[in-house]
Amino acid sequence: MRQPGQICDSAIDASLLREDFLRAFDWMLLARVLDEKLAALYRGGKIHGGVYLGTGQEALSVAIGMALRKGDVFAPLIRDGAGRLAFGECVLDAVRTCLGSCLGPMRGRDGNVHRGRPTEGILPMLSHLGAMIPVVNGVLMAKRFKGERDVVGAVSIGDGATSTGAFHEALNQAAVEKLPLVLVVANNHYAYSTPTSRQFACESLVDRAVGYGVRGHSCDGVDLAACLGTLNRAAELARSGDGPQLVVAELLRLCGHGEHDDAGYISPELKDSPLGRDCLAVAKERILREGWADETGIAIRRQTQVGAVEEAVATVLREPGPDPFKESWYALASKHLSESHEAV
Amino acid sequence: MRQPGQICDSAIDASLLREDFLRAFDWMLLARVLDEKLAALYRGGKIHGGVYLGTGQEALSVAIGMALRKGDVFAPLIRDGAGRLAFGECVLDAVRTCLGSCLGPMRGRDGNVHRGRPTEGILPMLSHLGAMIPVVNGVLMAKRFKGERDVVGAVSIGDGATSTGAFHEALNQAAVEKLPLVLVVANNHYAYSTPTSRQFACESLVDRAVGYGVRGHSCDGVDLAACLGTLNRAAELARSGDGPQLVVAELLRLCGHGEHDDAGYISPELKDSPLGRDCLAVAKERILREGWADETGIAIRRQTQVGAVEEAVATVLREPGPDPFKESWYALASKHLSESHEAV
Amino acid sequence: MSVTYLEAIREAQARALAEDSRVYIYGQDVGGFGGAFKATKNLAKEFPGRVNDAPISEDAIVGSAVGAAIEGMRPIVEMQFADFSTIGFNQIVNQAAAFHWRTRVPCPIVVRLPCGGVTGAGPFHSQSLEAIYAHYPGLVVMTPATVEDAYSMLLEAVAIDDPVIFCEHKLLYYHLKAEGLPTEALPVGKARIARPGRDMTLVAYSAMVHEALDVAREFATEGTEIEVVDLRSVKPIDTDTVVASVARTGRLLVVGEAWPWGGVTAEVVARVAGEAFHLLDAPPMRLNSKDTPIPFHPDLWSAHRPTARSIASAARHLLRL
Amino acid sequence: MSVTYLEAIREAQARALAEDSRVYIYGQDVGGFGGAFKATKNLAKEFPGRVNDAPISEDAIVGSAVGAAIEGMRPIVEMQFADFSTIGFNQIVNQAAAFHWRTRVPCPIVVRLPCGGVTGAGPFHSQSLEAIYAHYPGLVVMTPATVEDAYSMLLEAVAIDDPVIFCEHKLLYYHLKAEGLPTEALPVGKARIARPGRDMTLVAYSAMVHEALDVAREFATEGTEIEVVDLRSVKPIDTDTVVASVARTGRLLVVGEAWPWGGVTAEVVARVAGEAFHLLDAPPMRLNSKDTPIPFHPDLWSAHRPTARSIASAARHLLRL
Ligand SMILES: Cc1ncc(C[n+]2csc(CCOP(=O)(O)OP(=O)(O)O)c2C)c(N)n1
Ligand SMILES: Cc1ncc(C[n+]2csc(CCOP(=O)(O)OP(=O)(O)O)c2C)c(N)n1
Ligand SMILES: [Mg+2]
Ligand SMILES: [Mg+2]
Repeated sequence: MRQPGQICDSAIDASLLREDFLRAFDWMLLARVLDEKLAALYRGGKIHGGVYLGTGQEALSVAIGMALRKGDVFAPLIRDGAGRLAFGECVLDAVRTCLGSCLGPMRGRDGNVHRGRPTEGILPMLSHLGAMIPVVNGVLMAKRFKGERDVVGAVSIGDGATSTGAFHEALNQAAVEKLPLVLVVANNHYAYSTPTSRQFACESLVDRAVGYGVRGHSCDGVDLAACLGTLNRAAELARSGDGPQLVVAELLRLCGHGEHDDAGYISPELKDSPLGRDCLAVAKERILREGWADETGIAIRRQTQVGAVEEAVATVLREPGPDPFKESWYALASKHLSESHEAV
Repeated sequence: MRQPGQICDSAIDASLLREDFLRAFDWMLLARVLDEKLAALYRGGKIHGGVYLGTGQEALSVAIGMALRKGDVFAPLIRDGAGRLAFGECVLDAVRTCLGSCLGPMRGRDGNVHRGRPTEGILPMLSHLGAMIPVVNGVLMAKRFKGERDVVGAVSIGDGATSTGAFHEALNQAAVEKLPLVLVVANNHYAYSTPTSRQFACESLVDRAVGYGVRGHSCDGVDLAACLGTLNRAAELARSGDGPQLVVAELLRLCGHGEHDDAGYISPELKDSPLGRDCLAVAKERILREGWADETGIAIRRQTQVGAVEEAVATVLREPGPDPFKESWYALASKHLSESHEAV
Repeated sequence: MSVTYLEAIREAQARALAEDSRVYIYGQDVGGFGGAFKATKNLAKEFPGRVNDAPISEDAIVGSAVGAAIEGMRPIVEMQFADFSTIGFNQIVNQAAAFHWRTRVPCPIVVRLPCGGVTGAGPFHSQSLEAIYAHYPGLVVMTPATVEDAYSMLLEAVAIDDPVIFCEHKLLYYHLKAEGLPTEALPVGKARIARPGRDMTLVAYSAMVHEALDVAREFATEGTEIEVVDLRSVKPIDTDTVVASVARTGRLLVVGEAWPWGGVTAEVVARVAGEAFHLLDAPPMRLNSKDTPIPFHPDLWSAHRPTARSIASAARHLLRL
Repeated sequence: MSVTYLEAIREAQARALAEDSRVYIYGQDVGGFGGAFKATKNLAKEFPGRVNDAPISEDAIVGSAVGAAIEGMRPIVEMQFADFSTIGFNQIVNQAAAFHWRTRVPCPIVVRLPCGGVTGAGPFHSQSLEAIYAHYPGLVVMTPATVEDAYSMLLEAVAIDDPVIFCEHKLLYYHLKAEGLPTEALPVGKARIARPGRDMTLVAYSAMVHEALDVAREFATEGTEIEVVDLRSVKPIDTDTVVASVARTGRLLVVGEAWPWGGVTAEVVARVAGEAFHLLDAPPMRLNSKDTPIPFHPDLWSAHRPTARSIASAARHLLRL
């Protein structure tokens, strides 16, 4: 039944519902608005460290989040604001983590995109690229041990992260263990400044699937309908016992690597190519074309999201940061085994 | 011209000369005789640590050694006695390293299969599987910087080592850099006791080639002619600018993982399959069939090798081990930067 | 019935598997084969589906253990040799070690490292890496020296909520024996006075405890009483017990098999010098291996690591004998 | 013309490339982009084909550097952050570090690690890993604290025949300035008296040297003269210079930004306690970061690492002020 390495077309699921599309569009809008706000806060000096946005990658990201259910597990990467929201992360978690509020899930200990709530299935990324894939494998192994069925684990990575040993070991492990893993590669054609020509030499990253004995899917990452269709199908296949699914989407990041970066290295040809279209604009066009909403309706939707983001930011800006004197400086869960190492 | 991922058949090169075959056969014989002697020394308690043999893998290994020329570089693995000899390692180096003679290239500092002479193009393996591939890449990068053309680097690994992150990062790096790397996977169907079903899920390891954008070759590792043909072709392609070549040979190890291991885990079906044939016996049959030599001729050839091995062993058994009091306990080449760390 | 150090490790795992359904074992050749050293012998048969062969992918092995642990399991990972844990290093020191601190979700994995030199093993099958792991916050590093500790500490390693680096010494696997398995044990974090004495404190851990005891026995015949402290775990270090011993003896020698720069001996000496300076009647001393990779040849190897002989010579120096 | 620490690193690399055809640079984004921190700005243009972008493959990056080095090149590897060197760890500590000892063939690679905390960087972009590398035999570990040392030590790192871990502190990149590039320098392996004093020896390295100097200046206004020793390299450690300073002052405080277990501060204290016990008038002290991952939030971060304020408080304690 299972055909390792078979590559599915990014067919637009004809039965795709208006509702789904609009719901996805709303999350994309929210993610975009949130990103813009975070960028503004960064420029205003309110955010310590970096800010990493998902501009241009919302369609793919939201499709991951929407393909998952409660009980699934998701390890997002730096450009997954939309997917996080769609999977259930609240705006407050994002804002609190970026601003370092002590009320956020990371309590000021970790920042920006390194946030998550493992007990709710969102794993906080390790900076080391590729390193979340085996962790999701492990969560899926645990769920199998515990007899939880019908679960899926999704991991998001970039084209650059496919060059890591972690990617290889983990995808192979998932294949050997036939885990319900959906590994999504957002090929945005650059890893920081490095073009794919310096990153890999295969025609398409989806050609890697056959070498692992897993199913490969490719899709147009600018096209929301294609993303929703592909991710749904991949998640369903994983859920129903088909083993790991490798999804490769082609797109472009429409922002810097982080907000400190002007992305001057991105080739004008790519920007002018179909890859360079803004997935949010493309989705909006589709909505207008299908008559699912009109300009005013979309403007109202956007305003709703702006309101939500502004409210969250206003709240968090009033929240305290962590207090170093109240901080318990123990890394261990077993407090009695911690050492104090005080100088004096 | 270059077709990434194209899989070459293990076609027996019709022009293969009697001379080549017999030369290869002699190296295989020598390797087998040497292995048998090392096993005997091990059983006799003369060898510290382990002994790792290449029994059953001589045809593939010798083909690697013979496909290389002076100026090439070779990183053999634990089952490459034959390839080492064919590439130019002398029997004394092997025996000295196994017995810990201070006159050997490793001077008693490193042992058994961890031997080499980097200045002569044989790299001493690191135990960590896969770790020699990027090192050979680096040697090839250096040769390119220095303007040395027409060189090839060969690395030998097992099926198990294909699961390492090192394998992936390095093969991908070689592909990006279009290095003249020949990466030979001896799929002997077990990694220590672990069968391939617990190691990977693809149909064939050669299916990995396309995902790296490199050419793949598969061959019957029990058939010397096939091995010579495949390795020659791969090396020639690499030498002539075709980029990395992934060679996957199917075979079986006809010994334990090391001499401490009875290999009781190897499935009887595999042993009874064509993979379980002894490549040396198969090569001998071919020689007899072709009339390239008769039984007596082969027996004489074998005796020559026995003589060479016995002589080397007799020599080395009289050689001293390293003297800890004469040993300079410095890890650094820059002696002046070494610290003594003496307790008293 | 006598039990070896290795059997104790096997028995502890068998008991953990039997008593706690969250426990599973994952590592190369740990299944039907029972592991390169046979530490999981028969366990795959006794606990079907819970003792599983892994591919040669230490990064994924540890990474998946982290994932399973945060999802409620209690994985025990076997590295085939401690030396190969460098491949799983990132997942150990950055993923596992920091997870609880970042998220409040505990990450109870045990990574079993067959450590230390044996004759003929060479530079990459002999390493003692406790210092590397102890340096990172968020890990507990255990270094049992006895059959009893191998058993009880491994059980405790599985029980506690933190990632544990469990350093087993290969030299002890087959030769070190005890009458039976222990029924009670010191808690992790407490050092043990392996032999009392009033003239000098000799701190050791793992296999070096036995070299230290040899020296103490030898010195006792000459009327010098060396107190041997077995650290048991090197993170945390039970500084109190060490300092209390130094208070009795006034002299300190710390021995470790690892490399000399940094590490356990430096940490113990620095703590005692800092916290108990005035208890010291003589400069504290350290003895480590030499600062080179671990040599293959037995004659080099025994000159590379501390032995009863080199410890005795350092002790004589410290005691001005 | 004033030069920053970062510019000095760039200039040293430019000079090495210009003067030695064996030198090349390899790392993520080091090519046209000039590196995440711009340490290789314009070098790809100035030295075509010799400053090359690498895939996100630290293991292969370092492994290939080893291969090139043993074949006669002098690779400089840039890690994007020190923290990511864990992925190249095995090739550094087992392949590069042991190569010359095993084979007599030198392995002259330089691995540049952007180290240390800056505000808002968090647990995985802030690490100081000198202790991890210094523990392994076969590596030289440099920790320049000044613009001059960043320049001259990097040139020396390229020149020597051993693998060098070159720890650059990110906090110094843009803000630390000097009048110009140095024309002469202390040799590697020699510590520097950054400020003389008779009352106490304060040993530091990398960015902590500047915190130490702040403290010394502050104390000087109160009439207490602190001698600040900048280790410059932490492997080797120039114990002689430290001991000579302690001989003058009788008091020792060692400060490092890394985690407290093991590491540079333990090694220095243990050496001084062992070799110069009787020169100490008070227990030697250490100050490190706290034993947790490095926090993201600036307020937590500045409480996590030693600062002029916490160093001053330790110094006061040591001086019984
Ligand atoms: C192992 C590792 N090496 C280097 C880095 C530094 N780094 C952070 S993001 C990045 C580029 C990632 O590119 P890609 O995977 O394509 O994701 P994208 O940013 O394009 O979404 C790099 C090199 C890292 N995080 N981890
Ligand atoms: C990174 C790493 N992990 C584990 C080991 C231990 N080990 C040594 S050989 C071996 C099996 C190797 O199998 P394979 O690659 O198939 O080679 P074969 O022995 O079959 O020739 C293992 C697991 C190792 N050397 N390196
Ligand atoms: Mg990218
Ligand atoms: Mg094999």
